[in-house]
Amino acid sequence: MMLSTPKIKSSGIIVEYDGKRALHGIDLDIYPNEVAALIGPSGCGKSTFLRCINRMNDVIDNCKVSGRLMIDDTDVYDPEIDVVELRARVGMVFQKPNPFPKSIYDNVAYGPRIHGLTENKDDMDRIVKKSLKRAGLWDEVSERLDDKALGLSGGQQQRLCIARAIAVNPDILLMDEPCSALDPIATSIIEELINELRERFTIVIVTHSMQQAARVSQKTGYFHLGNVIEFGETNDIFTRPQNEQTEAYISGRIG
Amino acid sequence: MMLSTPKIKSSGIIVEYDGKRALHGIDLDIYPNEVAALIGPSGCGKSTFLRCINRMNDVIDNCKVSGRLMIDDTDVYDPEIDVVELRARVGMVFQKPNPFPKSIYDNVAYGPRIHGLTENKDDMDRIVKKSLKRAGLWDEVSERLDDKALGLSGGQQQRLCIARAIAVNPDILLMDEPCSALDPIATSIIEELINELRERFTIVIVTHSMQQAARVSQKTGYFHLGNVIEFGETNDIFTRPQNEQTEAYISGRIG
Amino acid sequence: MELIGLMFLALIFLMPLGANIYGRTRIRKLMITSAQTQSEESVKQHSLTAFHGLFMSMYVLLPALVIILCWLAFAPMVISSLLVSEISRLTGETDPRLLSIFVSKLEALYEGVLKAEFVEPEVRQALGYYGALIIRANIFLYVVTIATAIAGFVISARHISPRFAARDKFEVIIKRLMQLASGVAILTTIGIILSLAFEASRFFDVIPIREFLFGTHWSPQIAIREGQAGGSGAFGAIPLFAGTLMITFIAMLLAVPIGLMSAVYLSEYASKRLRNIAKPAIELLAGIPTVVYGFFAALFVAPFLRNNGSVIGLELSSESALAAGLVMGIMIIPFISSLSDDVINSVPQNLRDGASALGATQAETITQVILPAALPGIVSAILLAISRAIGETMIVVMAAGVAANLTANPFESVTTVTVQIVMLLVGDQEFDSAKTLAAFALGLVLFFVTLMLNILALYIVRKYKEQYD
Amino acid sequence: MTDQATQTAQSKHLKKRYRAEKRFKFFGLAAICSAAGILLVLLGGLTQMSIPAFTHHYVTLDIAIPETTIQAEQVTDLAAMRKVNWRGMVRQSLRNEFPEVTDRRGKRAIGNLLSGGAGDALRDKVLNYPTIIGSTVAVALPLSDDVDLLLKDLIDRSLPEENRVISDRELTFIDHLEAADRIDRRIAWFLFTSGDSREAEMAGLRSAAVGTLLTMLVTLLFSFPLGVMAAIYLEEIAPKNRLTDLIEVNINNLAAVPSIVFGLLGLAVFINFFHLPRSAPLVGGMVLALMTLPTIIIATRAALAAVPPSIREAALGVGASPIQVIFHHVLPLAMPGILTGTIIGLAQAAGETAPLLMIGMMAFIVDTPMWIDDKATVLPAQIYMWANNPERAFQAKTAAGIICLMVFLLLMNALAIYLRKKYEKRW
Amino acid sequence: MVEKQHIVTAFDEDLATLNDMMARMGALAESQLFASTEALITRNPSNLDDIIKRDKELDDLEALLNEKVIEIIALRAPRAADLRRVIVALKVVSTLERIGDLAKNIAKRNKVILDTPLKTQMLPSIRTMTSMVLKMLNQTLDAYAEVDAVTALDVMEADIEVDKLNTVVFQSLIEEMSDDQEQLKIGPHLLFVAKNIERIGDHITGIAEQIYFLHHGEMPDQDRPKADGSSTIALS
Amino acid sequence: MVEKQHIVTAFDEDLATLNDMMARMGALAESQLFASTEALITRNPSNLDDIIKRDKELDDLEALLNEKVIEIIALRAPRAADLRRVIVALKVVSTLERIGDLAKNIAKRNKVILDTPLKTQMLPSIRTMTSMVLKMLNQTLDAYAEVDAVTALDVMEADIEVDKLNTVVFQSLIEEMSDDQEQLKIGPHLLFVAKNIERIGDHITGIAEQIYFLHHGEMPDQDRPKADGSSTIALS
Ligand SMILES: Nc1ncnc2c1ncn2[C@@H]1O[C@H](COP(=O)(O)OP(=O)(O)OP(=O)(O)O)[C@@H](O)[C@H]1O
Ligand SMILES: Nc1ncnc2c1ncn2[C@@H]1O[C@H](COP(=O)(O)OP(=O)(O)OP(=O)(O)O)[C@@H](O)[C@H]1O
Ligand SMILES: [Mg+2]
Ligand SMILES: [Mg+2]
Ligand SMILES: O=P([O-])([O-])[O-]
Repeated sequence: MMLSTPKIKSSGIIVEYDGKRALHGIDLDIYPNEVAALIGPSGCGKSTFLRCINRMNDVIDNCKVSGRLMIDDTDVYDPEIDVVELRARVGMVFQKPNPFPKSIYDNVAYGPRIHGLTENKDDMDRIVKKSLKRAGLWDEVSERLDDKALGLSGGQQQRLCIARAIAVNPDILLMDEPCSALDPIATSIIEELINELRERFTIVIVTHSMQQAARVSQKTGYFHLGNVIEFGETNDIFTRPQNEQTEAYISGRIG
Repeated sequence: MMLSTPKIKSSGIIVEYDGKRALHGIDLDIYPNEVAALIGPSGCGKSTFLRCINRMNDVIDNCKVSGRLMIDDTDVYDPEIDVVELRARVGMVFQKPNPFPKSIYDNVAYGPRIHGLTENKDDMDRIVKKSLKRAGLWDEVSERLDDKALGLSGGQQQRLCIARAIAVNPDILLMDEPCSALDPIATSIIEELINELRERFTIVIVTHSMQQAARVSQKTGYFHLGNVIEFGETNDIFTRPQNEQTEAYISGRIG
Repeated sequence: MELIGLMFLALIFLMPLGANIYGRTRIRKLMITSAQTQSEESVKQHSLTAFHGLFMSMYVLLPALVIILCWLAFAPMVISSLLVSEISRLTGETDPRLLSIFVSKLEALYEGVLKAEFVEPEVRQALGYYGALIIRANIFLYVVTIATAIAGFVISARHISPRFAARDKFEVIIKRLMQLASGVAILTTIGIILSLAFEASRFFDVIPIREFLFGTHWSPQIAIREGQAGGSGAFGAIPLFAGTLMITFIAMLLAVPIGLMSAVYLSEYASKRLRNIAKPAIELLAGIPTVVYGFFAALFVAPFLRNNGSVIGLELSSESALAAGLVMGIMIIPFISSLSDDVINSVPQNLRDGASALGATQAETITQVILPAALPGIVSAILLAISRAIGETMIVVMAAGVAANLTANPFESVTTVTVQIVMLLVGDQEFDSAKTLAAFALGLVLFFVTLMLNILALYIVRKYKEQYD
Repeated sequence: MTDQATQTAQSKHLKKRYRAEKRFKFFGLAAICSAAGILLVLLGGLTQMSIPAFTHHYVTLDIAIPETTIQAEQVTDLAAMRKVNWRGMVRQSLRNEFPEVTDRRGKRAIGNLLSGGAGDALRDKVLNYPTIIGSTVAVALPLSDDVDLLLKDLIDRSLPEENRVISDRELTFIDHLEAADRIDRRIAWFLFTSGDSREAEMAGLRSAAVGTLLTMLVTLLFSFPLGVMAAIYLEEIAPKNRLTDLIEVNINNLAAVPSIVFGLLGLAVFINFFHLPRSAPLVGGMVLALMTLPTIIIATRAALAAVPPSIREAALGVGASPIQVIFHHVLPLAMPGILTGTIIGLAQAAGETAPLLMIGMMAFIVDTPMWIDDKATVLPAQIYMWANNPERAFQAKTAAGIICLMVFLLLMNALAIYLRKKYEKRW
Repeated sequence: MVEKQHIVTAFDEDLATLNDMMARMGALAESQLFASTEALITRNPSNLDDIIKRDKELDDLEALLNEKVIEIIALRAPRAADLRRVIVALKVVSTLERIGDLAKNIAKRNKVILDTPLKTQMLPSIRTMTSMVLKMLNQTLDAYAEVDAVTALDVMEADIEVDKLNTVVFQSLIEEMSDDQEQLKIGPHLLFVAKNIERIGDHITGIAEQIYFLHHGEMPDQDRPKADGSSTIALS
Repeated sequence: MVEKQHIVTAFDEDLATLNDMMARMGALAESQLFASTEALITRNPSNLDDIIKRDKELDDLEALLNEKVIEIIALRAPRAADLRRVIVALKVVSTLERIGDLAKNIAKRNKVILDTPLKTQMLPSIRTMTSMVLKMLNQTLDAYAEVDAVTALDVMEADIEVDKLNTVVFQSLIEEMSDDQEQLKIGPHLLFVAKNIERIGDHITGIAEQIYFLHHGEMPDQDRPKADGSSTIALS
């Protein structure tokens, strides 16, 4: 796995909200076609770090990011960088499924349309179909692409959001607790999907559930009070963590 | 354990919402000083059953309950029963911590006050202190009983809700996913508390997390589509369930 | 008399208080005695002490209040009908119009507003009767009210006992009161419909409804002056409808784009500081009374338009539809922007996040995601705004004309439904004339049109609003 | 090669998107600016227009009050006071300033310089200081509205005499007085202290303001309890069925019924059917209460609905009865919202004119109403009447009345906004 | 058994990997055992060093499997039947390793035995024992794969025969040694060879018990058949 | 090691129970082993039947512990060090049971041996082996309780001596048998007694390895010390 170069290389990422540090210099390398799970107690900065990767923190007024975050060879925080393009390369899936109040088709077609990926109806159909297939939703919705997306169940909505994200052909998928609003069955289906998506995307997932991190990821990072305490093979983290804090958290002692 | 008589005896409890059955006749015996966990896929009727026990379903217009539910020797659905008194005997803790936006003290004192348990300030102080102690919150809040309850952390709020429930001296505590809004650390603290509370209360807890059921309960009931599929010692349910559906659910196969 | 009235009023509030205290004391005593007598098995008190007090005070207060209210509502009617019969006995007059004038004179005389020399001597004779009548009515009120209160006290006091479910009973009373209160809303609507329909039907007895709705000529003044019943066809309301629509249309032309775009800007682009200032400012704008806008229209906008119009060579009437429409538009801006702002804000943040995470620019997010999501709310806001513009009175009364021109030229003067209602009803009214009744017919039309618009707006929101949770 | 081509196509596309973004944002800003501009014009114009009305020109005259006119102990006797020709006295003392003028027309012209209310001013002075009886005192007396306007440069002196309300002769008198430093400009307190008047310079808002307060009192007393109770019933207690649904639609609709229709209702029901007094705050208040009721119900329901259900569950869970839940928890939490809604509703009602026109609250009322069944008018109606008055001085008066009304309403609204901001809760 | 797939297919994959590795290990243990005894019968020592070396493979496989089991428990939190399968795997793996060790030990001893020209009459019996044990092992591995508790019970029965045979062999070998002093050079080793085979039988029985447990969730309640009388034989 | 308490104290209680049971089992195995060899040395067979019977206790304890481990895994989903501890417990328990079995086997054989008046010169050596093994066992059980990987390594070293001694005993016993035909009545049993003790040493080493794993999360990488040359001894 270490053969390739990192897909995401974060060096000394520091984030401040109103001058109060939420992240104290995060160094992480995430390699292509890996699922990297970020775990840690509430408020430790997992989501904050995730939102650094596609600069979703830009939207927040009081948030200041410093440090270097490279995706392949581009510096994400280079002022020259076009955020719109960046976000096309880095898809994001949120905690609560957030389909647009449009048809299923339009939800998926939205990204390709705004990015001008195609202006051709046939091409668009193809993109939509492919994305839905990859998101494992095609069989369930192929008959009713024109139905409202909000009519789908929670789990289906979340898969639709994944389809929407991958329709613009990103390299990276960020997921912020994508299953925490779903029931166990829907959760398993999404977890399964994440596992399949790994073939094509690099995935970073924030999760509250250690079980989930264990199930879906190859690498796990343990965050604590704005620091990465340990980052390594999921297997190792869960069976023989190197750090005592990680050990304490993993094995259910007070961190 | 089977020596005593059941604390809660549900026989053929049927619940209909708008004439649609949500529970198809639940038979369950829950014994004193036990923690009984109810698990099962979303929408299987766990919460509905729980809310039958203290008649919280009465509040819902379209909800009709039939069958017999005995607490000790009282028939809960006897039309003569005073719901207010019943709810004083059967405390309830909800999914999201829901302290009243009052002071910590007033939160706990509210129940005793409306039930006229005491009109004496000293007695009330004693009740509040005892309840907070039992809920494992006293040490953290004894210095600031007059602070707003909403200033507490999520986990503390939930413990406050538990303190509030036990302040009216109930026999039974119902908990509907009491930890699902909390982070893992707060969750563990509550789980620990549940374990201690068992000494004095009979506890019925609904949970989405099998792990949690495993950790806190002595008995586990598996609900599926409005039926109890299996109810028995937690240990047995998790290591050698008798029913195939239970097995499939427990071991993470599609239920 | 005044003093007695005040004392009575005080009594009305003191009696329930006393009942309350009595109830509490009594239940406490009962509890103590029961604890002494049945020492082994002390009776549990069903309801808190406070509820026994509240229960008793309700029994004392409510019947008394009901009686007072009835008296207030019906005593004037009863008294004046008694007066009418007395005066007609004294004067031998039977014309109800004259009789009612006599009654008013007598009332004025009694209150000292009118000097005795202006009043017919027969009527003056009734003065003593009137005074006695009022005293009798007052005594009747006091006696009956206090009697009911005492009855309520006795009845409720008998209930008090430890096992008595005072809380349940009290709560039932409270619930009934609340039910009654919510009935008032329905009563209002019924009142509106009945009163408008009643008067309007009297109007339609005189003027055929088709003529009213489809006639193109409106000149009610003439009909009155000639003392005609209006049969000459001066009640064609089409010019009014047309004028109303034109002014509304102009208003919307101004208000919708500005209101909507400011809402969008405020909720999506504006910095927190600007928003914190601008949003309350807009709400304040919405609080400006319409009479102010009317004044503004009449004094600033109309002259301004006329002067500038003549510079470009446009002929503007001094009471042009344009001036009224523009000012009405200004009035509507905060209405639309405030409502739209609410709708736009209620679009969940995670939709915005979703779009921007896909790489949409902010404008794309707004136009393609947020506005479509907010559309039902916005449409309904616009419909409500239209309904408001149609029903708006003061601006048009002050800035639009009174002449019923049927024209499509916004620079000319037009009149509206509301203007005509005001014109017809301000001043002395004779309730039987077609002129007065026409106002109610117009009111009925106005009510139904706005009702339809409001219901449509409601329907759109209910039907198309997305359920995000 | 093709890669590059797609790349340039892409970046072109991107540029286009950014241009659209800029355009859109500009439109938004333009809308805000124009709304703000209009507001400024409106407020600025009105303020500017109203400024003259807040001051008035007075002439200070030495007036001898001989004991023969009235005895000091009689000042409390209103009838006696009324009998005195105060007006004549002030006119005479002004004429005394111009001994050279002897012709009747000239004398009349001098007399016309003074306001019709100048006599009353003297009377009030005597009323307040009975000790001045028998001596000569300097009294500041209001000038007539035309003179006042002239002194405020609102009447153009350069106009030919026939187009001017003030004749050349009067001008000389005025100049004379000014030169003698007899004229000064004072704050026009009577704007607030006196009732309506035919004399523009003496007209004040007092009776209308009291009328408004009385009307608002009635409105508040009727609409607040009814509205809150109805809202509680509908939101918390009523079963959700067709009837309650109908009531809800009905209330929403009622909120949007044109105000003039409520006026018609009041006219037909309260006045024609129940024979309640016309032009009285009682009826006006009740009409406005019906109008405000839906606003309060809707605001209250929104406030109640904003209280999270978890609070209700919590209270029910410890064994509170539904009514206890409402009165112990839901209502206190919703109170800021309810008050905000009520204040806004009342402010709306206080600014309402049309329905009151229907029930005759647009009367010329000089005396301050004392109780809710006295004849009264309200501020907006007063403004409307002034606005319709052709006399020039009434323009500024109207504007001043508007400013006062708006300050009052703005304060109410600001209070509401403050309340909402302060208690804005996130659960 | 629940036949349904897990929703998390990675779990199924893990279990499949585990089973694969177990099968490989089983096969390896089988072949080691066969080869080691076969060398004695064919008197061909050429493979013995190989056998001894290949035991390392088994050891490595055991280590791998242990790790895999820990990984599965840590990452998948298996429960009920899944948990039993994993735990049983852990036990079976240890046992297979022991079987491998015993085979290696046989091989070592065979080297010594084959270094001498001496022969024993007991070879057929040892061969019989070996084939019995091999059959048991084979059956057991199949039964494990299919969680076939019935076969597992059969295997437990079969072990009785092996034990009986071992007793006979033990006695006969002692007799051989007392008859012929020379036999003392190989007799003790042969004793251990037979004993080892008997132990392997025991171990297989252990696996069979685990299979029973895997299926039923509890251990077979009858006492484990113990027919190996060799320890209690009073030698003549 | 993380010394902190689990937030869920039930988990800590479970682990404590587990450790208690393990300690009891260890003590029992120890006493069985001691008693069985001691009988040989004191030539007092009176306890031997007891020993054989008491092995059942060990078996029962093993079953209980296995169940406990499964319960802990199912209910507490242990991870990292906790998981290792539980898995190691499972392994150690099997091993202790095997030690018990071997002790029982020694007891059985001792009964036969003590039935004859024959004696062997090797008794002191066997005694030495036993006490070495007993010491190892003791140390290991302590080391297990304290997760003391250093002692565990010592134990592994110590086993080498046991193995060496066994080789000597093996050879000497064969010599005794060839010197004195009569010794063949007890020699083979004594061979097995010695071998059993050596096996016990091996098993203890296995436990020690587990302790190492428990501490470090991986198995000791040096090859397991194997100094038992008895299988490869060419008998003279
Ligand atoms: N918009 C914000 N303004 C101020 N502080 C913030 C903001 N967002 C996050 N923080 C703070 O930054 C820290 C990290 O927050 P973050 O949301 O990244 O935590 P997290 O690990 O994702 O927690 P959770 O598991 O609860 O989602 C927290 O202390 C939080 O209070
Ligand atoms: N107020 C209601 N009106 C109508 N149907 C309801 C209502 N509440 C619950 N139901 C239905 O009853 C069934 C059981 O619901 P319940 O909430 O008891 O499930 P649950 O097992 O608690 O699920 P969850 O794990 O999601 O809480 C579901 O099908 C649900 O749709
Ligand atoms: Mg055994
Ligand atoms: Mg060894
Ligand atoms: O190989 P054993 O476990 O029997 O020593």
